[in-house]
Amino acid sequence: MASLDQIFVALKDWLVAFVPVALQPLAGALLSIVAIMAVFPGIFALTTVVERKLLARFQNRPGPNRVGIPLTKIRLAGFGQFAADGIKSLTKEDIVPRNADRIVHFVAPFVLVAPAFLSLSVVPVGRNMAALDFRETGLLFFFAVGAATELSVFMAGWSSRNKYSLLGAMRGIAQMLSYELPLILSSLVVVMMAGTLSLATIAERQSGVQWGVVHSWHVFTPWGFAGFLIFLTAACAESNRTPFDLPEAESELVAGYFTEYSGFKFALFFLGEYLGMFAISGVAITLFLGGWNAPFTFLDWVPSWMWFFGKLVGFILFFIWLRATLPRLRVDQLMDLAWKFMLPMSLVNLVVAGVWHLAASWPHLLRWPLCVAILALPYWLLSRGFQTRFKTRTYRFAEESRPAPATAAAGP
Amino acid sequence: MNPIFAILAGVTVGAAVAAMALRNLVHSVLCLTVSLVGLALLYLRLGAEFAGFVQILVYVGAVAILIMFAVLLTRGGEAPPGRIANAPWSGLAVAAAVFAMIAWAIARSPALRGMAKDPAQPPLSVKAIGDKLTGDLVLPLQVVALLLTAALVGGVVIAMSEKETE
Amino acid sequence: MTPYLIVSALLFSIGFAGVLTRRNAILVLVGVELMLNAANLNFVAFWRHGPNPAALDGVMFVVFAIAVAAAEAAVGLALVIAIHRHCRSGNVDEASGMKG
Amino acid sequence: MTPFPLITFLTLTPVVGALVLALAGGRDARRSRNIALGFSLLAFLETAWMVAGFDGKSAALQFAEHHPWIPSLGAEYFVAVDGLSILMVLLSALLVPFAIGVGPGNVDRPHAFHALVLLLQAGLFGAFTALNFFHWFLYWELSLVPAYFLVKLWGGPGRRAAATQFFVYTFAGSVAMLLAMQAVFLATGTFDLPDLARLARSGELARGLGTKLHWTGLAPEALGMLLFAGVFLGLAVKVPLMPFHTWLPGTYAEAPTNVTMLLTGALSKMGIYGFLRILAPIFPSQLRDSLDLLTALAVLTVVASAFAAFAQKDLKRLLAYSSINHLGLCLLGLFAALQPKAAAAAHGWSIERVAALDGVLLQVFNHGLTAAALFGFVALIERRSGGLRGIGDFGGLRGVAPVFAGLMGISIFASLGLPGLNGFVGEFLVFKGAFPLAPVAASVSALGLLLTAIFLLTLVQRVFAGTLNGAWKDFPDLGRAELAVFAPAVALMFVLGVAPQLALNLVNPTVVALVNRLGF
Amino acid sequence: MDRIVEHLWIIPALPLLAAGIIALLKRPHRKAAAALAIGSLGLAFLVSCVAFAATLHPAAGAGTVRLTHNFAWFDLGESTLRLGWLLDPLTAGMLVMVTFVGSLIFVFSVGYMAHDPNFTRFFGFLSLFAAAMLGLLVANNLLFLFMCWEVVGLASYLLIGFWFQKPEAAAAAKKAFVTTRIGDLGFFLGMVWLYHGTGTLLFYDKGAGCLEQGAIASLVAQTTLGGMAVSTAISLLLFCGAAGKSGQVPLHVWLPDAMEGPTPVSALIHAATMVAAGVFLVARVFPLLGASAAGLPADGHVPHTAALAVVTWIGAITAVFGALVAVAQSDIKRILAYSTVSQLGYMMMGLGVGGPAVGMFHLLAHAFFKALLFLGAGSVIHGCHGEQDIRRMGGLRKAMPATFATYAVGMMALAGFPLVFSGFWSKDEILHAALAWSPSRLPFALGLFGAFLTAFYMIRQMWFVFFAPSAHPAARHGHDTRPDAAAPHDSPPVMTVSLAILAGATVAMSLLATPVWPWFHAYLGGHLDHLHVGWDADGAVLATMALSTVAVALGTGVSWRLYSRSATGTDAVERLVPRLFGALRGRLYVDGFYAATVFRLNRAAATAFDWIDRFVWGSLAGSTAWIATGFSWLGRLLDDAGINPGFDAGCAGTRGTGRLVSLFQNGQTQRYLRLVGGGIVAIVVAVAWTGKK
Repeated sequence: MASLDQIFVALKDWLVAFVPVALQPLAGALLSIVAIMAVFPGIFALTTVVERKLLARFQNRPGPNRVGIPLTKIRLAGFGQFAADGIKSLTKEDIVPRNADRIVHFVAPFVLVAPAFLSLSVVPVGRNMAALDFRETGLLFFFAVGAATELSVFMAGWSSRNKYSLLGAMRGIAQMLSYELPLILSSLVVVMMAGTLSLATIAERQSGVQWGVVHSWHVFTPWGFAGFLIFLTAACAESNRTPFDLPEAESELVAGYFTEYSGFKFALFFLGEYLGMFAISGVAITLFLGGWNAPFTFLDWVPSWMWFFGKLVGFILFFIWLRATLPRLRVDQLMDLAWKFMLPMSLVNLVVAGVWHLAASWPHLLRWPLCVAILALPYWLLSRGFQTRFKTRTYRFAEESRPAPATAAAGP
Repeated sequence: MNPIFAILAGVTVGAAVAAMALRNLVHSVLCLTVSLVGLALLYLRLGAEFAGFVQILVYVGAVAILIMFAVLLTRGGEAPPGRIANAPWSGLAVAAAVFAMIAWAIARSPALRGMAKDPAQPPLSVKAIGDKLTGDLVLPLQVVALLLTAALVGGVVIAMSEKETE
Repeated sequence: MTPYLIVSALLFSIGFAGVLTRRNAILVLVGVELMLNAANLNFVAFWRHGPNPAALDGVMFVVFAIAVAAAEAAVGLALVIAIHRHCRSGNVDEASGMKG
Repeated sequence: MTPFPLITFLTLTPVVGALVLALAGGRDARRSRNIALGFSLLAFLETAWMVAGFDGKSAALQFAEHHPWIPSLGAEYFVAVDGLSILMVLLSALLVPFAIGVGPGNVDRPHAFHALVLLLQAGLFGAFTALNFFHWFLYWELSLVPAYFLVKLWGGPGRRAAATQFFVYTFAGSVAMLLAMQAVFLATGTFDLPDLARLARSGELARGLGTKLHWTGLAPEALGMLLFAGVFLGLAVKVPLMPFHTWLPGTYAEAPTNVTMLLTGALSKMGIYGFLRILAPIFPSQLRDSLDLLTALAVLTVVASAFAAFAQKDLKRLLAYSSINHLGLCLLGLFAALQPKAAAAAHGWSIERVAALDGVLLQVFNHGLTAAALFGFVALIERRSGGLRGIGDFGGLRGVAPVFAGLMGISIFASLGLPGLNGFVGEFLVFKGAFPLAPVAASVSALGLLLTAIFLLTLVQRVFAGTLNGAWKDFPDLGRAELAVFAPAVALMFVLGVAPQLALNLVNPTVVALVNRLGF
Repeated sequence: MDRIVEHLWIIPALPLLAAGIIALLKRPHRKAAAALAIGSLGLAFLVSCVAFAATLHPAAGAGTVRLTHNFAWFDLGESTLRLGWLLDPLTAGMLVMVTFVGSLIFVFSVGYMAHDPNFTRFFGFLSLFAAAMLGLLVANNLLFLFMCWEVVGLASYLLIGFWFQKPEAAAAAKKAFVTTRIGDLGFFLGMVWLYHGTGTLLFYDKGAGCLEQGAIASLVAQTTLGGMAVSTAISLLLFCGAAGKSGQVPLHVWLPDAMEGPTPVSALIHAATMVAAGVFLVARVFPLLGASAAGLPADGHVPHTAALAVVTWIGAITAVFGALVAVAQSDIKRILAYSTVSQLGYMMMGLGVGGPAVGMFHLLAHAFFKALLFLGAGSVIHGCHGEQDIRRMGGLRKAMPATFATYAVGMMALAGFPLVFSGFWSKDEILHAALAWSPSRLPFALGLFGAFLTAFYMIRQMWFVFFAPSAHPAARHGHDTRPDAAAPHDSPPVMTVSLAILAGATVAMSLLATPVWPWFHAYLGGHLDHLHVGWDADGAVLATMALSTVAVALGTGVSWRLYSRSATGTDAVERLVPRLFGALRGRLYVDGFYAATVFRLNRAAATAFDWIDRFVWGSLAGSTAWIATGFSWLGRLLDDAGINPGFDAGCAGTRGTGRLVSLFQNGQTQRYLRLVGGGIVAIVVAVAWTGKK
């Protein structure tokens, strides 16, 4: 079974061996790039169709079911749709607004997609299968590269010279900045416990065995569980998925910061967003869900990459399910959630991890309730505030009916 | 002179020049971002992985965006009309003089000449940085934490202050 | 070593020139950022080529400098916004009076 | 690997409680009281756990936690308890629920009030367990801040002045102490209290003062005396020793009465504790040199405060002076225990020293309990009478409130040292040690015992006996809930009066070790 | 035997238990409270009798029975503080007396307090008192004795102030507690000193106790202030406590005031038992008082030590003082109170001159007849509906025959009527011993004078109460307006039975210490087996008996003659010597003297210290602030007047220059920076230039 597990690694080594030694690193890199460039866009293509079909099923309609293999009668239950979409977007007219800042407008989608690919390259998709393995700074690399997303959003929104775009960009940046804090803090817990920033090492660390047959995924600890939930929520917001899809809320902002994009550049945005989602899901899997590890020891025979991609598919389906289920949040609720709930909770979670670490020698019966209590108490307190905050809605502008004092204008 | 270094240095310096010279503020800031990314890559070349990624995370992820916001909030999104510089030549002259001075110092420095051309990559583990931060440098770390808190509060207060009175 | 220092000096001078000449306050701050980063590059370079890289001094300096620079940027920009609101201008030469 | 960090846990419990209160307390007085009570009782249970696990036969530091913190500043996180500390911790753990149970009456922002009380408790726990000066001092100050706000925000009409006076006094003392200890740190390079005691014994501290601090231009002896004075000032203000006590009557009178319970019951004990933990071990020779003066001051404290209590018309001020009097007795015992004596018959003297110090600790605990109970009763009186607490405002209350009068009477008799109640054994042991060691001082101080009896009985006479003041016809007796608060305290007075070994067993080995270490 | 002493704690524990239970009872449970109190004390009486019996048969050749049982109380460093129980004739006799008299008084109280709303609490306090008193008796440790001693004081405080609504009662209670506490301070210090000196507070501990040979010898050997032996100093300090408790001059002032309490309390505590505790204490530590360089006082021989001399003199003075003041009092209880003071003086004198047996026998005898007298007085007061002034009584002989009869027995015992009254024999022993006291004969003379006075004032009292023409003024002042209840009436049987038993005991006691059969001496001295009936005393005994009989007869005759012929209204003695009588009625102005000196001094000190506290210490802090403020004011003044104008002138000149310079200061930051940059370059160039050379 080990051979199947390492089949891609072996394949790469075999291929690299054909080139001269001097060029082997370059060739290896190229091979990895090719693999990433092939696999994830492929998943993206399938995801678009699956999403459309699933959303349709959620809404009791059939969804795309016509396009199959061209020129044949094979329909593949509509799974050819992605090809049609792709061809359409490539051939559509590329419209650039007259006032737009052309260069920035042009660069923005690439600034989004390139980091997405880069961040995918550090995710270990299987045992010994990370394209880039920063032994020291893998996770840091992921977050650093992810920071470019905000820049591209800004560039897209600003360069379009369109107020919907700009508003969408502002919202998007505010949201991403706000949720980046809980995101990083919740993953910091794992770094603390694993003692490394290398994603591959973190994944390896979770191959231990506890309770007899279960692999020691981080999610099976109080801090891991809480961290996972926080990370998941923040990841949802970072990738602008429902219920956090305000930046591109169609009903309010047309399509947010990429309102003015069409054709291939629009497709690139689409691709970038989905790749970002894959990347962040991959990191979530690596950090909390055991990476490429099987859940149970008796399932170890399944190849590691299959576990990873299986989990990734699970994540994708989960996100689609969320999108079909949850309504969108209001902006103030969104910010409140980030700053007044998730940030404190992730800080508390850091404390919990510390306690867990210091209490390593205690019996589980003491360690677990203690950590759960430390988490549950702030959870209860913080969420209590929310229940009231979510209920009432005040319109501030409606109250400001009194005229501004006349002296304000006379001021210096 | 390594070609990769040359390219990186060129991009960095060029982007910096552009950042200081362009009329449109947003373009300036974008160029600044490019320059800072270039610097980060230079750090990587020097083997300071951690510093490089932190540079990108903080500068690209936060400072650049922050400056962008400031630009938009001060209605600097459009290219300003009219003069963009005050007495440019005297300023440039002073800056050039400073550069000349530093370059002269670098060129004349006997200490630099004695240094190894390309020493072995020193080990830089994040763990070591962490140990350092929570060991010897824990006080500076806490001071910085305090500073950041103060900056946070101060920033909010300064930016909010006049709203109350208006 | 020397090329890095020269790049650093260049960046510093460019930033300095911007600080000295640009009218817009934000660009003055951008210039300051450039100068800070030039110093950081020096630190990293000296750490790499210095006598005792295991001590990590240069890198620690950079880490702290980045943190301080972030704080500086936040406060500086808040100041710019306040000045803008006050003077209806983001230009440094128009904010020359000491009285509000 | 690491044993359960009980002390840290204990110190954090009230902090968590304060946070919970701040977030969830709301303005519902009942709920915030219940939450605070719950957390303080939890802390009490933890203390009980600690006491149960404490090895009373050993003088060693137990439950120790030792972690490096800021090495460059000599700061380490070092907490542990020995007999000395555990008694104080127990006292704090007892008094805070007691004070919360008595309650502040109707106050606004009850959640903030109780949160501050809990923070105060955290400071107490911390200060009584810390063994590194650095965070000992942090806790010492930490307990000062909530106290200040409690006085300032919820106090009586003169609260502003009282709070400021309290703060300025204690803070000035603290600053003096901090500066002195900084100098000690410069001389020795450590803040670790047991280490410092060891260095002081071996004479290294004195040498360090000579070599490392010669730039001050002071002779090591003068410098040592100066540093001693600084630390002494900080502690003397806290206890307080006359003439550093003027903040006390005003503060005690103006503070919300259940906060006064804590001020007198627990906070003042930090001073005594500091004398035993810091001053005596680190500055033994300086202490010995100035012992005559200090003993005289202690005697002055005992006698003058008793006389001053006589002249008070305000119940709280009266009890405040009574507190000074009792703490003066503690200091008398403490100074007497340090009296140098001829080496001949050293064993005989060490028995007296042990007796005096045991007595001091017992007196500290008992006074904490008794004075807190008395102030608690005054709080009830105040609440029932709408704020009146003049000694002449009442009369004949025993007729309408016999249970109240009975329990408060028991507390008063405990306070004036009636055998069978807790106060006596401590006083007896203090005098047993002090009389042979410092006969004149002890004899003069005995006058204080008499005066205490007189003014406390005057209180009983004026408030409870005599013809019933018509205004208090409907003065309610103790309710069921109040009885539930006070009955345990009064019961404890009996228990400790009959079985003082319950407390003494905790401290005995520590005291013996302390006396041996002081090396007379 | 050891069994008995090991379980001696049962005796105090029984009433203590009763007190505890009664404290938890509610007010209406009157019967339960009384039953508990009387039952527990009765049981304690039975146990005491068992203990007493155990002391009657000493082991052959062992001398006095002295059983001890010691146990640890708490550890004190490396030493241990031990308490213990002690059973010897002294204890046993007192135990029987206290439980017996106490039980009778408890029974009496049921009747006397029947109408009091706080009946339950009264019995609670009484039981507490009994427990503490018995504990004091069985203690084999001075510390435990002291503890019980203080609790006894507390019970006394509570009972004096039982009618706390009366301001006088509350004040008297406080006075009693505080005055005795003054003495107790001495006791306390003496105890602490003794502890230090001997390392133990156990009286008897198989040779290691503080009253045993080794300890006392070392105390005698050391000297302290003024060359006094440590043992003497400690003795005197301990005697302070005894003097306070037993109302010796000058600490007697509280005892007459204590009569504000209910009469059974006066009988039990302030006549029979508690006040005698001081005497008991002196008897207990007699080895210490009597210790001299020659060693412990041998049995039967009383040494002449300084401590005992003090005891003797204080006792003699007190005896006469009390009797003198009693002559002029008109409150029935107050007369008895001063009489008690006087008799306590006799006891002390007896201890000083004759040793424990002499003093203690008077104590026991006095306990019975004084309890009898007080209960009789209580009965009179009860019958007169609360009237206490003897001048408003009269003719009660007919209205209250039972009370009269028993009261007469008590009176004759107190006055020392010969032969069948215990008081005669006990007082006679004291006088006899005083006659033999070599240092001085004055105590004997004082004692004799006291005997005369005693007979005088008791006859005076009897005459006023029982014989004088009755106007029944009580009817006018009575609380009860019903015509049949208004007249004085005899008390219910529950009270008179107690009186009768006590009267019987008083007479019976007289048999125990006659020169013919000195059983009590033998008992205390531990040689009961040598006891036989027979006359082996010297002639001095007979002479003393004759002298005291003469004194008593004289007192009786003079008093009867004076009063039976005088009209009611004014006092016969008052008419004879009004100034002297005034002084005596004013209690020789001792209270006034204290009020003018001690109290005023105290008040003045309090005011002074409070003033110092508020203004001196307080203003030290304030003045520091003031000085700081003052300096700042001064500084400001200087600034305004001197410095500023000069500066202004200077500034005007500078301003011109400044205006020039300020051309550079145009607020343009960038221009500043250029100057800075240019400046740095210039400096570097300059440095490099000069450095090269």
